[in-house]
Parts: sequence; structure tokens; C-alpha cells
Amino acid sequence: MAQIWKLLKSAPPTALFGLAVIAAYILVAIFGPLLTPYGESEIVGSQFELWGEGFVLGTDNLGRDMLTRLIYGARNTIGIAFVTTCLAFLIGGVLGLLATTLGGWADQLLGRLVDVLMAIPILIFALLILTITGTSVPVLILVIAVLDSTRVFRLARSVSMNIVVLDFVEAARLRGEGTWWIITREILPNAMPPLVAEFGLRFCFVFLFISALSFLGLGIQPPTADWGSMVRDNATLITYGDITPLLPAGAIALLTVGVNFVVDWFLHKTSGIRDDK
Amino acid sequence: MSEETRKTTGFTRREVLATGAAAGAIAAGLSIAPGIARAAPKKGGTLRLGIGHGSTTDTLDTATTTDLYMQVVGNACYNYLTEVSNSGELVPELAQSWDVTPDAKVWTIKLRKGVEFHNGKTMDSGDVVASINHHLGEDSKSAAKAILEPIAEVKADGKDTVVFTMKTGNADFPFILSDYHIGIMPAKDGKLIDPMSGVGCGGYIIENFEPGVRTTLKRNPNYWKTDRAHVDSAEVLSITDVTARTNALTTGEIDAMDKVDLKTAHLLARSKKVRLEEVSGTQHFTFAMRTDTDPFTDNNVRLALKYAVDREALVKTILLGHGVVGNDHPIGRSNQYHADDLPQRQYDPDKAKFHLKKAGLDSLKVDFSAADAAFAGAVDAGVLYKEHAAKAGIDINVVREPNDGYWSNVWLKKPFCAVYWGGRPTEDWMFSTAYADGVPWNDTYWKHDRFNKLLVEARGELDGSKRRGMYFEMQKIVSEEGGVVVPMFANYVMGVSNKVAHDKLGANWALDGFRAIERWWFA
Amino acid sequence: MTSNGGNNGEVLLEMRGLRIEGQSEDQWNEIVHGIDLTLRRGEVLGLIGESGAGKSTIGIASMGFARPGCRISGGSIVFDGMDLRAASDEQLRKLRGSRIAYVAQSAAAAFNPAHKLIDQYSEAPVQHGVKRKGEAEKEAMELYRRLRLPDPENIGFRYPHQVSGGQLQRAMTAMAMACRPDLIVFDEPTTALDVTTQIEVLAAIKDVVEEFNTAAIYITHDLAVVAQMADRIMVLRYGDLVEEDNARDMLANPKEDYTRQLLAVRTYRKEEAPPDESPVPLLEVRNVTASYGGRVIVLDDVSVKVGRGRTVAVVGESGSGKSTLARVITGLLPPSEGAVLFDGEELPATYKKRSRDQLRHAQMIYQMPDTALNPRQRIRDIIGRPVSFYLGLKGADREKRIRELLEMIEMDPDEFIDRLPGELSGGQKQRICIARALAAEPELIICDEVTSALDQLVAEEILKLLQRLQDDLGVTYLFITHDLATVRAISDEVVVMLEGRVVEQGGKADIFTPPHDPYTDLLLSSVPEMDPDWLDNLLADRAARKARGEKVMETSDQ
Amino acid sequence: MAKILKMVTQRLALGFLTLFVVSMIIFLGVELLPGDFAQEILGQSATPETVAAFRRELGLDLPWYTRYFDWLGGVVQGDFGKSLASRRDVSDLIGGRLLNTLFLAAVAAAISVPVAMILGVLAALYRNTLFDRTINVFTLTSISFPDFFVAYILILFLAVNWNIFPSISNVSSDLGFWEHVYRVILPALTLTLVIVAHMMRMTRAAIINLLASPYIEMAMLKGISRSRIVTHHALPNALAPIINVIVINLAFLVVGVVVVEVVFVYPGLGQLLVDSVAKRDIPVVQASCLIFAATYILLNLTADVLSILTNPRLLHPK
Repeated sequence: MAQIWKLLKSAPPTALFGLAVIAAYILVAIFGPLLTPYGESEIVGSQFELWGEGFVLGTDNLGRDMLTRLIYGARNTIGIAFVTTCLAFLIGGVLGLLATTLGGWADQLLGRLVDVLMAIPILIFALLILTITGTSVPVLILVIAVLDSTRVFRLARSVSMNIVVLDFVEAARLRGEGTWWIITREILPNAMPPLVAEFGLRFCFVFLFISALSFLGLGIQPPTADWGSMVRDNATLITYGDITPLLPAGAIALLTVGVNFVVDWFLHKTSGIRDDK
Repeated sequence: MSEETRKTTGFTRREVLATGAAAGAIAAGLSIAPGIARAAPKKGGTLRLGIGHGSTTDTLDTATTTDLYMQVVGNACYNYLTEVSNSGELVPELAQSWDVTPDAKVWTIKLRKGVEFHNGKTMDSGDVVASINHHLGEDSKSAAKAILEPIAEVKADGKDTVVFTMKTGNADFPFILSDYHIGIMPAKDGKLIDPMSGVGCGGYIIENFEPGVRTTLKRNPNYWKTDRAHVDSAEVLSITDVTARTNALTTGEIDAMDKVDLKTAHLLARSKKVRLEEVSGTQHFTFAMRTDTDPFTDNNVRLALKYAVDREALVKTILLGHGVVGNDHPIGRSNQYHADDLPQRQYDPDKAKFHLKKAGLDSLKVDFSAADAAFAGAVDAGVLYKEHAAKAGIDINVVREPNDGYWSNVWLKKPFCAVYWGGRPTEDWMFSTAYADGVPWNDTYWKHDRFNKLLVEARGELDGSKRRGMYFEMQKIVSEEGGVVVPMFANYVMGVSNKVAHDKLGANWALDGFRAIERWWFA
Repeated sequence: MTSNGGNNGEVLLEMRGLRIEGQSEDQWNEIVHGIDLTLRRGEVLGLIGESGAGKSTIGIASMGFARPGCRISGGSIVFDGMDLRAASDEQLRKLRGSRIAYVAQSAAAAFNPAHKLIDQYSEAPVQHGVKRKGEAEKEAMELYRRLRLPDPENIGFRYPHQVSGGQLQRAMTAMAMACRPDLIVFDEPTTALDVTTQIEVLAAIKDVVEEFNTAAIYITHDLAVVAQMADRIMVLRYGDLVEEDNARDMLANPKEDYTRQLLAVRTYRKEEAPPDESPVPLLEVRNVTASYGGRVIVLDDVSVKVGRGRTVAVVGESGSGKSTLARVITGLLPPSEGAVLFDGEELPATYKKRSRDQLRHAQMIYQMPDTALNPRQRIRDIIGRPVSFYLGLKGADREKRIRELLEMIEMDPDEFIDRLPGELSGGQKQRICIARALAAEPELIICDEVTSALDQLVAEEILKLLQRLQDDLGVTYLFITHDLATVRAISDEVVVMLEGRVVEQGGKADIFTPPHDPYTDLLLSSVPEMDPDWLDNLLADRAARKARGEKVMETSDQ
Repeated sequence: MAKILKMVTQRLALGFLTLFVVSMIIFLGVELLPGDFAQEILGQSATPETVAAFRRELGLDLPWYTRYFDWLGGVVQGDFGKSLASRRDVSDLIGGRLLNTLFLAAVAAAISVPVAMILGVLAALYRNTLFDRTINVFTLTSISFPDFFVAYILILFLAVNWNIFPSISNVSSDLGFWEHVYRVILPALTLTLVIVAHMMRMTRAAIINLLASPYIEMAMLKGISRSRIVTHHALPNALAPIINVIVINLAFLVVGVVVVEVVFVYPGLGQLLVDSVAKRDIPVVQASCLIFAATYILLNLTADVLSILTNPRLLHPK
């Protein structure tokens, strides 16, 4: 506990800000239903009501309470992006570590496969697949996770490439350890810092990607509140200087900024930018 | 061609009687926002339109035209045999006059003389026959194939006359010839020279056609209509993103746009440079239930679902008031034979529950498929419907379908889905397209013997009052027993720069019945 | 020795009560505790000590510079009348490179890989406005010639990676001379080099320093080296001065214990192990030829036998193939020809095909204890894994065995068992590596340069530990090293390797007594001795032999 | 040089293989999509007969492998086939779009690459100063915004409120160069804001990474000025990672700008592709995807070649 406190004290203000933002979002996501005055898709007033009593942030294009939608949006959007990122890391991370540990043809094969996948623009690929399979949350998660895992694969591979040549891995090999042991006990713990940082960045990417998909009309199913489609639904208002669509976009931006700040700090701490002696 | 000849070639009394278009009140749109009072149109300028449709796969072949973008372009570069005027009357265009046998089976159409195509060829009956045949025959991929199906034979009778023989009597046939698919194009040896060339008799010549991006048109110097085609040139841009379209209009990069974002229409209306134009026509949205699929086979279930929707709320929320409530049949108030005395169905959860009980159900759970491809706000409409129906014990699960492929994967396939209809100018056309037994677009798979019998009878009937009775009954049948919820009729809402002037707007379609380019001018 | 040594010149650099702090975990700790230092024009001062002594930090402070994470916190530094601590950044910048120059430990790392040598040479003169580029380049060629670099006209137009380590170090010395500075700081300039190459560089440095009458601070951990170079020596330990004296006096008559230890560091000798009487050697490498990627042959028909309970040292310089031999034996690099026999039985060429027992019998200890231990595992797991993996011990038995092993390597189990490698010193880490190898209860341990990353005193402790373990457990060692002192200290038999071939092999006594193979001779003669005249004599001797027309091998690095 | 040539040849061969696999994947993907071109193009007005007629006309009634290999045979001879929709040559159809896409990418790159490099170098030079932190916060924030949002905000200020630039990029081939630039300036700015942060941060990181190297310390001890150290000593050695990140972003400029194209109604390749996917116009989808994939492959190859050219170790082997 004291250690954590010490760590926090040494953090720059940007990182503290980021941590606070993330913590707030997580709390809101968890306790969302307790905080919201109305139901997720409950129509409680007429559309586009102004900010004020009853509806703190006004109502949306269907007369649903904006604040309620924002809070539920946190649950849904963060949840989906988080699960997707986890899945992407599971796929990409495991395959990337396998590629370096096994080496040889397995590495070649996976590398080529990833090259091919990466050569196709991710948005187009997502569009193609989502059109075949239809848009449902599990499919959305799976598709984005698979596409995103190619990037994770690349990183996991290059990070573990540097670790796999170290003597302690050689020692483990010469001891006769199996691939699984080498991956989980020898490589993974040492590859964690860059992977954790990348997790933050990929999370932001997924988050933005989902909102881009929503923008192109392949988002999360209604009436589920999702920040991406909330922006899209209300985007035209921007032209007239109405800030309602800024709220969900701001929510997206705030979280990504927060995560990026924390990742930045984390990278700085773990990247060994310190003295040799 | 002088103003005078134009007048004499207009509607004659005999023709009006022949078509049964008494008083010419067909599809007489209610122009809600009156245009600038007609002053003498000025010539010149470049009219730039921003259209919320358009695709890279568009072609200039009117047979495959599907959306407003090519409809507007097509109406600029092609002429048709007939035209629906801005007051909703059917007027001759390339036809000069027509005659019909009393059984409404043989239509003889006299063509206007001395009209030239853009390529200099003089239009004659051979071109018309080839243009019609383009839509017929086994290999035709024309969307007008179905509506021209009743034609048994089309043949030229001399250079200036074309004779259509119908399989059964069809009193509305000249209306069909105004359909935007049936542009008249030049032919050689009985075949169209190139349906994708854009060469027609229209007021504007295609200068540059970039599918899905822009079309530039310049005025046809030899245009036969002297009181049309005011602007020197036109540019039609495809701007599918509504925000971009609105921005382009407010920043003066385009002079008019279709499909104003209703949510922000009131804000646009405040602009000093731009005005909203709105017409109410035949455009309507439906929730189609497949009557061949459970639970919709039971009319009580269908009635329950019809009572479970709050139409006023939908018009208010989805259309933001830019429309009127529907009465579960596809005939709009502006139509000639709209059943005004049919009581308006109201939102009534108790009646819905009552019908549910009659169907032997305590509660009902159905999937409702929607996508914004069906119509803007369809998904939101579904969400609202879900809220309304919940009060009647009906659980509607809104399934957001992908926009892509909506018309091939959802429509006509899913048991309950949202549908857009541009509407048709005549009752017969509308009913035969989507309600007659066995037609391909009968999206409710509905069969009703009495209705089908009336449909055929009314089609061959030239007596207006008899037809009125028949169409009233048919509307009642659809409303009470049909498989469709028609919650609302949507206005066409356009944004127009104050620099642009026009006469009364045609209500049959958006953008002055697709004719903005040749009808509008700069003030 | 330098002719103008002694205390006669005018004072060039003077430090008084120099204190330097280093940052760790957001805290500043003092690492140099008030050092006084005086350097006169033309004088060469040796700074000697083990790692952590602060010698490099002090050396670099003479340029008014502190590395990132360090700061000069007290005392004064006066260079030629100028107070460097009070000087502005711009003043310091003008001083550096022109009046005080620096020669770094690893020339390969300290030369910018993106630029040609001669461009890097002329950068300082041009930037300081001392010379024009053409002029500087001409001078560079002169200096290159003087430093006996091959092809002095053209070598400057090569990139650093195209030039060998010894040559680079000379080129860097030339670069330091570019502005004819008053003072050069040599920071362990030969530590990264092979012994035979070291001679050339030492000779070159000595030559130019004398020629231009440049004062120098020569930093090294090797007393024998500094004895050749310095007029005066300061012995440092933990940021404190231990002893300061004239070089000859200090070698002849060290006053402090610590200095004596440093002097005695190369004198340890083990007793020879009894010869292996069994007909079959424990390990036999039979006519092994190996290559990387099938092209460059790195081992050429190598045969080595290792008897039970003996220590065989494989000695050679970088590129000799000695480490590759270890890789072949462990099965990491399957040979293209030949075989490896263990206890008379041929081992599968690749480790992947070897049985767990075969793997267990031959264990390996690495050069860099930092990378040989997984930084994320605790000592208990590091040592415990082979215990449970090979011997199947679990729970309390395993714990007991781990503690035994830690005691064997003279580390307190209670104190160390829960630590991470990052919390240990270099010598302690190497001990853990030894314990890990022992945990498998092997018959053979391959030691790959196990002492070369360690300070001399620590290295000697490790050698003694290894010897004790051999005496107790009868384990056999294959000792791979470049350091003849280590060979002398620990081997029973010696294998000398050069360019992938065995040049000479035999008992230690045989190898170290003439006549030698010419390469062995070169190797042996190149090891610096604690005699201030050793280098001069050696060079004179080699020159004389050359003059007589004998073929003299001078370095393998040309 | 021979080494580079050999590498380029090998990589190109591998690239062609990749393209082949990509074309196969895309073809099968579109094939698996429910609905086909005939249905899509006829839309709501499709009837079984019209669809069947259309299919016959376009040869869609043939089995997929026949069509694929027909197409492949054509491609090998440089013929990408005809668009199913407009019956125009795909190369004609795509040519103008590709030029538009490349033009936008070039304008965006011309703005963003120098800006990113300069900011990156400055941030590295003045690291941990207020300037560095401000730039850092600013760039982090700009990556965090969804691109359509950035676009709308730019439109709001620069087009709607102040009326400096057009809100839609209505370009055509007959425009002059500067007029063309003027019309794409907003999308280019949007893209710049989206990518500049990434490039700038990598430039900064790559340089700072090297600042701990012994040769940088050497340069400092040679009395070289800070700015010269960064530009002459760190930057040349940091070029490889910087080039890499620039290339990744250039690839993004070419292949990843669909959203921006939609917002600014810019007739680029991305919109064409999205449109064609929706309409199942396979030849166009194929050709666009191949162009994208080839761009990606070629840019990566360029990055590798440049890395070699900027690295004396690889350029002048021992």
C-alpha cells in the first residue's frame, strides 16, 4: 500500500490525471445502474431537451436522458473494447510468443499469414467480415480482436525476439524445458512491460475503431448505448454549434487521453531510461 | 417550339376523360412551404445539387436507376413520354396526345414531332418502341419490367404513332409511362444505340459523369421546351453524409440538397441564406409482417401490433413533425382516391391487448429487423415501437441489421422488418406493386381474394366514381386485414439556397418531382 | 616511462574535495566522497579501482561533465586556471574536445556508426573553429600513420564497423588528439580488446602522449596495464582514495592492504587434479567441424578430451571458436561433421533430441550473470527448478536442497532465498548461476568466460569457489576463457585455439613452458605484467627480433 | 548494392505471392457475402427474373473458381476486368480515384511529415521542458480523438464559422494544382492531426533512445553543440525507426482514410471500395484491395531499402 502511494507520488500530473480518469470510468462502468436516474433506453422526455433540471445533460434524439445514456455507454463501450483487447492479446500474444519460441517454419508461417492479413486494410476487412456475419456484439468482438491480434502478434514477436536470445532462456532450453514453460515462465514475465503498455494503446485503438465502425453504420446494436453511435446520431448538431455530440466524443477522447497518459508514464518508467551505473 | 403550340398540345378534354384523370387531381401534392412567387424565370447560372444518394456503380441506363441521384440526372438528360406536372397532373412530354379503347386495352400514343436527341437524331416511333422494349424481354434487367408487364404488344404505326396493346384493361397506363425508368433513348435498327450514353431528348447534355461523385450537365441548346431549362449548366454531387451535405449547403458550395437531417431542420431553417422546402406526397414507411409466417398468420396478432404503435409519437420523434400519420394502408392523402372517411387508427394498448387475447396470447415476443438503410431513423423507430408496444405486453426485440445488403437479406426475408416506399402516383400502381397476390414485392406475402378481385376490376374501369368506391374498399381491407403497419407518411424535406427560385414544387417526388434542374432558376 | 614524469610541470588540473552524487530510485546518493587530484602538464595519472570505485566518474568530471543521473555536488575543479564548476555550458562546450579530450572504453560504441572515421576526426577541430576540414583531414592521415594504422591514407574514409576493434581504439586516440588538447582522459581504452591487440593500442597511446607532451588521466581496473602507462597512480575504492603514489614506488612498495590485494590478484594457482585413470574420457569432442548457416566455418576439425575430475581450459581470442565449441557440446549448434561423446557414448547432435539425463549431466555457466538469470524469478525458483525438474524433489525436500546449495556457494539462505537477481551484485549472481548448475548434480560444467564480466577480486573468489566445489564434488570443468591469468590459475590442461582450429593442447606445465607454438607465444607474451618496464622491454624485444629477420606474430587483429 | 537488389527481388516475389493470397481471400470473402451483385444493383427493384437475366449477362452464373481464374488470367496480362456495374474498365474507373487518394495522401504527408519530424527533434532536444510536455499532451490528445470528430470540428471552425476552406472536397481533374490543394486542405489537415502525433512521438523516442549511446556522450565530450548532436549524431542513426513509422503512417494515408473521405465527400479509392463491397462489384473490390495491399507491401519494402541506405553497416558491409 505504502509502495503504491510512493509510486503515485512520483507520478507526473498527467499520469495522475490519467489514473483518476480511468478510475472514474471504471467506477461509473461498474456502478452505472445505481447512478443513473433512468433506464438505459427509457424514453423520458421529448427529444433534444436542453440541459437543466430533470435531465442534467438534456435528452438525445429520441428523448432519452443523455446522462443515463452516457453512463450506460461507459459500461457497454468500455466493456466491449476491453473484452476485445483482451481477446486480441490472447490470440496475438500467444501466437507471437509461440512464433519466437518455436522459430523455424512455425515462425515463418505465422509471419507470412500476419503479413497477408495486415496487407488488407483493417477497416475494409472488418467491413467485409461484418457484412458476411452480421453485426452482433460477439461477432464484433471476435472480428476486431482477430484483426487487431495481428498487431499484437508483431509486437509480442519482436519483444520476445529480444528475450528469447538471452542466456536464461537458453539455459531453460538446455535444461530440457518444454515450450509452454519457456513461454509462460521465462519469456512472458519479461515481456510484460511493453505488452502492458501496448495493451493500453490497443485498447484506445479498438475503442476508436468501434466508434469508426459505428460511424460507418456497423456498430453496436440498438438500443444499447454506445458512445460511437451516439456521436454519429447527433453529429449534425455540430454544424450549428450544439455541443451535445461533443459529450460522447469527449467521453471517448477523455478516456483515451487518460489511458495514453498512463501508458506514457508507464513506458517511461519501464523503458530503462536511467543510468547505467 | 412556341408557347402557343405547347398549349395546344396540352391536355385536351377528351384526353382527360379518356384517362379518367378528372380535374387532374392525381397525386396533387400539398406544397407546404410555398415557393417564391412566380416571377419571370431568369436564364443562366450553374445549379449545384447535393444528393444524399449516389454510388460508384451508377450508370446512365434508366432501367437500373434506383435512387434519387440518378433519378435527378436522368430527368435532366432524358425526356419521357408523359410527365407529372408540379400540380400533380399528368401532362404529355414526348407524347403529344393519346387515345384509348373503351376496354382500356389499346393505347394509341401520338408523338411530338421534330424533337431531337442530343446526338442530333430526330426522335420517332422506332426510338420509343426500342426504349420500351429495353425493359421487356427475358434478358431485361430493368426495374420497370414488372410495371410494363401488362403490355402485350408495342408497335410503331408510322413515324409518329406508337400503339400499345395491353393484356388486360389498364386505365392508368399513361401514368406508368412517366416512370423514371422509362427514358426515351435513340435507337438504330430497333435496338437502343447505347443505353448508358446519357443521350436523350432532355434539357441538359451530360458533360462529365463520374459515378458516385458528380455529374456535370450543360444546357441543351436545341431543347424543345422553351419555358424550361433556365440554368446554363448544372452539377449534381453525391454527398451521402448528411452532415457534409448540410455543411455544403450552409457554406454555399451547393444550391440545394435533398433529405435534410430532420433532427436539425429547425436549425437549418434559421439560416438567412437557406430555406427549407417541404412537400408531402406518397413517400411512406412501413413495418411489414410476413403473413405466411407465425405469429403473423393470425390477423389478431397483426391488429394488436397495429394498435401497439403510437403514430403521433413516431411522426413527432422520427420525422420531427415533417410528415403525417399513416392509417395502415399505402395510399397518401394527396392521392386521388384516398379514403378520407376511414377512421384513423389510434395508439391503444388496451385494444392491442384485447386482440392479443383473441389470438389466444397473454404476451408476445417478436423480432423486428431494421437498419437505417430502410429509412433514416428506422432503428430509432424500432426502439420507440418497442417502448410503445411494451405497454401492451408485446416485447419487440429490435435487431439492427447491417445497412449493407438490407434489401437483399432482410427485406422480403425477415418476418418483420422496416421498409421504405417512395409510393406510386396511382392507387393501382401502388397496390399492384406490393399488395397484389404473388407479385415479387408483396413483402407481406399477403393474399386476399376480395382485394385481388377489386384490383383487377378497378384497373379496367374508366368510370371515376366506381373506381373511387373500389379503391376505398381496398384501403379499408388493407388497413383492417393487411400485413402492414403504416405508421407514417414522410414529407420530402429539402434545403434550398435563397438564391434559387422555383414555381410550386411537384410533390410526387423529391426535388420538384426530380425535375429541379429543368424547372428551377436563379432569382 | 614518460620522460617528463614527476612533479615538475605547471599544474594543469586541480580538484579539491570533489563530491559526486548519483541518482537511484529518485534519491541522490554520494558516490564520490571528496577526492583531491592534481595533474601537471605532460603528466600521466593512472586511476585504478574496481567497479563502483568512481574512477570513471572522477575522470569525466575533469571535463566538468557528469553523466545523466549524476551530479557534481561539491568541491572544485580548476582546469588551467578556469573554475569548471562555475563555467557556463557554453564555456565548457568550448573546452571539451579542444583542450580536454576523451577516449572511451569501447571505440566500437563510441564512434558514431553513421559517419566515416575521418569526418568524426575533423568534427571537433572544425566545430571549434581550430582548423578547416581539409587541413584536419591531412593531419588525421598523419596521425593514423603515426599510430601505425594500416593504409592511413584511406582508412579514415571507412565507417566504424568496417574497422577492427584495436584499430578503432587507435583511431579514437587520434581523434582525441585532433585539437592537440592539453589533457586526454582515457577511460579503460583497452578493456574491451584482446590481449594481443591491447599491446598495439597501449604502445600507440604511449607514443602520442609522449610525442605531444599531453597530460593524461588513464583509467583502468588493471594494475598491470596502468603500470605501463602512468607516472603516478591513484587507487580508488567506493569513491574514496585508498592510496596515491609514484607508479614505481607503488608497485614496489604498496602501503595499503587493498593495493596489495590488487597486486596479488593474478597469483592464485590451484593444485593439479589427479589424472583421469579411466580409459574413456568423460567428454570427448571428436573431429568436430561446425559452421553458422553452412558457410563460414567456425570450428575446423577440433578434437578435445576432458578427463574426469579435471579442468580443461580452452583459451583463445575473440573469433577463435571457443564459445562455438561450447555450443556444439551443449547441442545448441549441431556440428556438420564429427561427434560429441559423453562417457564414451555419442550424444545426439541437437539438445532437443537429448534425454533429460544427458542434459542434466552437462551444465553450463554463462559469461554474463545478468542475462543468465531470469530477472523475474526469485532465487528459490531459479535454483529450485532444476532440483524439481531433474531430481523430482518437492516441498520440504526441495527447500532443503535449495538451502544446501546456497550454503555450498557460501550465500546465506535466509538472506538470499527470496531475492530477485536484480537485488544481487555481479559476483553473487554468478554464484547463483553456479548453484543452478550444481542443482542438476552434473558431472560436467561448462564455464563460458564466467569471470570476465567480474571485477578481478570477485573473479578470483569465484575461481576459488569453483575449485573448492571440484575438490568436494569431483565435478569436471570445461573452462572457456580469453584470459591467460585465469588459465594459469585454474586449469589442469590447456587447449589453445585460433581461428577455429586447435593450435596447441596439453598439460598446463607443458603449455606454459617454452618452446611454444608462435601463437601461444604471442598470447603468453602479451599478458601485461606488474613491471613498469614490461611494455617497453617487450616492444624492444619484438623490434629486435624483427630486425634479426625472425618472423614475429604481433596481433591477430589486423 | 547487389545485396539490396537481391533483397528487393526476393521481397517483390514474396509480395506477389501475398497479393495472390490477398486476392483469393477477398474474392472468397465477397463470394461468401450474402447477396450478389445482380441483387444489390437492382436493390428493392430486383425480381427473380431480372436478377437471373442480369447474372447471365455478367457471367455470375458461372462457378466461382471459373470466374476467379478468368479474372486472374486477365490480371496477369494487365487487364483488371470491367466493373460489373458500369461495364467500364476497372483501370479507368480506379485510375482517377487512385490519383485523388494519392494526391490527398501526398498533401497530408507534405504537411505532417516535416511537422512531425521538426516537432519530434525539438521535443527531443528540449526534452522534459515545458515545450516538450505541452507538445506531448497536445499530441496525445490529438491521437485520442476519433478522426470524424476532428474532421467535424475543423469543418465547424474553418468552413462553417470562418468560411476559410470549403467544407467538402469537391475536386475534379480540370482543377489547377493550387485549387486542388485548396480543396483538399481540410481532409489533409484532419489526417495530419490524426497521424502527426504518432510520427512525432516515434521521432522523439527514437532520438531519445539514442541519446544514452556512448557515441552521443562522445560527441558531447567533443564539445559539439546540443542541436548538432541531435541533428548530426542522433538523427542519422534514428532514421530507420523514424522511416518505419513514417511509412506505416503513409500506408494509413492511402488505405485508412475511408471515414475522412466520407466526411469530406472526397472521391478517393476508399469510398469506391466501400461502395463496391456494398454492391458486390467484385472486379473493383479486387483491384482496389490489390492496390491497397500492393501499397502496403511496396511501402514496407521502401522502408526496408531506405533503412539499408541510411545504415552504413548494411550499405557498406565489411
